[in-house]
Amino acid sequence: MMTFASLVERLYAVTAAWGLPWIVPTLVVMTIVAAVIIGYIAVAAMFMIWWERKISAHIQVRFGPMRVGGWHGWAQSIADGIKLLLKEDVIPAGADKVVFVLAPMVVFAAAVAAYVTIPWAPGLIVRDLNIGILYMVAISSLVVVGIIMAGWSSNNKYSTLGAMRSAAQAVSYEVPLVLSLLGPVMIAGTMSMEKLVEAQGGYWFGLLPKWFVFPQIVAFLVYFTCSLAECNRLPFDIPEAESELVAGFHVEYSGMRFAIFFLAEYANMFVVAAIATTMFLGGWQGPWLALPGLPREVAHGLFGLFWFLVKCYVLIFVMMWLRWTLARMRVDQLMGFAWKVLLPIAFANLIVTGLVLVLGRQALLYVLGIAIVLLVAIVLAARTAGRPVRVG
Amino acid sequence: MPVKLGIFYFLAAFTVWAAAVVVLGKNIVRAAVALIFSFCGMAALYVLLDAEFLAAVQVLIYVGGITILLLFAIMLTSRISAKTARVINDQAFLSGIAVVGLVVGLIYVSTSGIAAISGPPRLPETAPFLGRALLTTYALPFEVVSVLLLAAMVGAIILARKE
Amino acid sequence: MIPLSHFLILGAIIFSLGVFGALTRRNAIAILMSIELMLNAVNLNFIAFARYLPRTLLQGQVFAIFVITVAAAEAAVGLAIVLGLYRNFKTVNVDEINLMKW
Amino acid sequence: MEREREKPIPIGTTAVMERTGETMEEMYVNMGPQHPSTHGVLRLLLKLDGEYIVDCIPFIGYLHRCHEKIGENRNYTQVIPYTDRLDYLASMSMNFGYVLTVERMLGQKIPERAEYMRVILAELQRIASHLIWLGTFGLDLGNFTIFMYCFREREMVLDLFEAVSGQRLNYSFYRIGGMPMDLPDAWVSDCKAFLDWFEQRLPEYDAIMTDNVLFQKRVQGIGVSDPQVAVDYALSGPMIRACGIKWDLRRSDPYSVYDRFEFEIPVFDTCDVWARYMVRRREMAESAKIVRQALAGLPAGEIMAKMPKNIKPPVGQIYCRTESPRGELGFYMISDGSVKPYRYKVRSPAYVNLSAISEMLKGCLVADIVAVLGSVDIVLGEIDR
Repeated sequence: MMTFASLVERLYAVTAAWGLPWIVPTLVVMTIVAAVIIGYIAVAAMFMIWWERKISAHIQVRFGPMRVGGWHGWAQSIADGIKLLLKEDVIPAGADKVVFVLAPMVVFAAAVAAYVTIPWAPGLIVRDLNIGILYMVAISSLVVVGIIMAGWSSNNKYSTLGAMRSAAQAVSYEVPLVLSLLGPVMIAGTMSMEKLVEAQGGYWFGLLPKWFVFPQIVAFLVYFTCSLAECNRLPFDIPEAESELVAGFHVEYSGMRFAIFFLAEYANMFVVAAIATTMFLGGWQGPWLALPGLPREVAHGLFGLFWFLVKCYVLIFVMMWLRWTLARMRVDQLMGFAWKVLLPIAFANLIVTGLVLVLGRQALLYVLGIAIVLLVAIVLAARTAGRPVRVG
Repeated sequence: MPVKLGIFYFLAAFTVWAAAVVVLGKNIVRAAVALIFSFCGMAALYVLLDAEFLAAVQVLIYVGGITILLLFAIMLTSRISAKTARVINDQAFLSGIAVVGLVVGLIYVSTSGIAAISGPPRLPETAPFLGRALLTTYALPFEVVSVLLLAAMVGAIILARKE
Repeated sequence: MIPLSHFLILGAIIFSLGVFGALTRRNAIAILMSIELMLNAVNLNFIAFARYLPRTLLQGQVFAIFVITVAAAEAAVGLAIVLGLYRNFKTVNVDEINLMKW
Repeated sequence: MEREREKPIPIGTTAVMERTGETMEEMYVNMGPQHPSTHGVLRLLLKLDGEYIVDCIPFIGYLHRCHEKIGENRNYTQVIPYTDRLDYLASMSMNFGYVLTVERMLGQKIPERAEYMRVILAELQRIASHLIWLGTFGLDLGNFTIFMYCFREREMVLDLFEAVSGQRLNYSFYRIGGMPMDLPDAWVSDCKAFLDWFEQRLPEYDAIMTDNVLFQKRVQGIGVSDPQVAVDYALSGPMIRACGIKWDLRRSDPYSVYDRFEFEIPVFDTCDVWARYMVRRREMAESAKIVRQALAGLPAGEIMAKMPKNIKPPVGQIYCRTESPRGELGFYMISDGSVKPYRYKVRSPAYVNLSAISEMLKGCLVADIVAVLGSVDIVLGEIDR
């Protein structure tokens, strides 16, 4: 068992020995990796959809899908996927056809591209860019472009409204999101996903894992809130609010194109969970990474992947849980929340982190910093909570 | 390496095509979409120039920020699926001549004299260097730009709000 | 190695396209987009020079960052102006906004 | 009400859009008749300024069924099943109002047991109706889970109704002069068991809705109708009680045996969606209280008065009002002494309540429409009739 990078190196060496230019193995690797990632996205999204349906069902005292496939309706998503694939492809007469067709591709491409820098396990990463986290954030922001394209090209007022809401929301929430991610980056002193995970190895006092979530709890909460908004999940799902905008930007989409939007949504959920895991929850760090009985690489690969996926899916479960418990926010509240609450908190966290890093790494200072940030957060939250809601 | 050159030609053609759609396209929203593609092509070219950090910044700010703002403004100001008959004003002919002159001059300048320069085989990681430079050598411009951003923000808010 | 002149020529072409758009487009937002194109072409040149000049201190990249910042500021103010224009004139076609002409 | 419109808005809105040169800054949006949160086939024509509502005009009549005209061509008993279809979420209350009207015309007294049964069923119906309202209101605001919770409890009420009448939605169970069938065996204990269960569920609703800060912020301060506006528009039911006016026909103009029971009339004075929510939320508990008292005091005896085969009320007219879950349900009837009403008119509460929607919506956001509309608690069956 080898790391992914060394496998690629060997392939390069072999093809170079055959006298082929380096573009050939690159293309081969790119194709294989893309196929694996897209395959994973499809399977994982189907699983997540089924999972979400089961979770929502159990939250709502019902069973959810029970028939297809026998055991708890596990094949329901596959059946739905086949149905969507076989449906007639409808492009509305008034739509801008080129943009309409392009929009789901942009959304899906952006979602897939973000998988490039996800560190699955030690050494198992497609490409460990030295600007890894920045790349992920930048690529994720492309999703909004696709959403706006979809909303506008459908030539439907509801979808245009949904697209505009989505644009406003994404632009607003991107700011605190990036700021909250800066805290771990400052502590680790790198933007590479691999090195960020490595920086979180070890334990404090021998039992508390050195995850960034503990010193950066505020940043984690800000990031998680913003990531809900980035994925258009409840309580921030106003771009696609069924009861207000029917379904928002994808109201005119059906069949395969709709399926791609749906897939991209779940792929994105996984991406934000993966970012949170990598930046705050120690990525693939966990016990048994150096299990004596197994070869080092096998233990690393298996348990690294296991811990990474467990953390990701726990976060995804929390996202689903929130969705089925909370009510939707209103547009103005949403914007106010981003600019008036999250942004100051993220800034305060950044300042405190910087101060602590410069003045010394005493644990006391960390605690003090967190206390200050929490205080600011509480004061701000109390102020916005006590403020009378806009009338008329 | 010829492969790299091929990638460059492909990206260059893509970027120029997208830019041409931005400038000459009839439909303003399609022009904005083409602008996004041209920015992405540009970012890819930055990667070819070993400027990964700037490529990411390009995507984050231009694609994720500026073009979204542009699309927002387009949707606020033009009809859904509006098709204006004329998108080019009366100065097209004169501007065309001037621009052809400009491009010829620029290409002449670009190809004569400085073509022989070739840099180091590969730049090291640029992000830490840029960060240090911005806060030491370029601290003053950095502060000036931040003041400019603040001014722009205040100005934009005042201009855009309704009474 | 791609010759530096290739990047410069590409920059020149895109810059000229931007100039053409800024001079001829009627829609104010399209003009803004053309200006963004021009700034991008300039950035490309900066970054190309930062890559190719010997003993580089990455001044080109630093400057490109400033250009991007200024572009963001310009877009924000420009779009605010366009919205203001639209509110007052009910159009964003700059050749129809000729109140100050005689 | 002075509302300035330069041009009258024709039914086909596309014409308006073409004329006014629509942009996103000011545009017309048709909400409904096919829209998931207009609760049926209501159509709202909205004039939006960005996300803000400048004007809102409800268009109704997509479900018009000539209810009143049909009523004038049937004899008095035959109208009862039609009243079921008025407010199909509160058929018992509709039956109740109608039979009470005819009985008042006749001057007919009905047996005690029948009166108690009527009150029990009407109050259970109020609970069921408010449950549907609560569920769909949560759905409108994006809380899907409360919907399932409410329907779970509503199913139990429907089971009780099915045991009594054999029907689950349109019961046609009240008769002029009493009730057609007595309560089945063990029904009283079943009903008590339901009430025990239901009263324990109310804190669950509070946990997921009332105490949820996101929900509170969504509903507080929007859709405000001043008490004066409420009175001017003749709002009734929870709508007017949310404006701080203690107006409940069960107390203000008591009918049947309501004056024998102890119950509160919940009143809120913030006049917004939140107040309407709280009023209905508390009314469910009060209704449960009434049902408990009625079950405890349920007398034995006859359930049907001696009635003539052909019901021919004396010549005259009557307006009789009852408190349906949505407000004042009035039936106006003119009798010419024959077996059919000469004139039959329904004053349906949701119809009147809905008329104030454009007052309430002005200046709200698009997202508030669903909240405000949900708080009116409309049923298109009785609005369009």
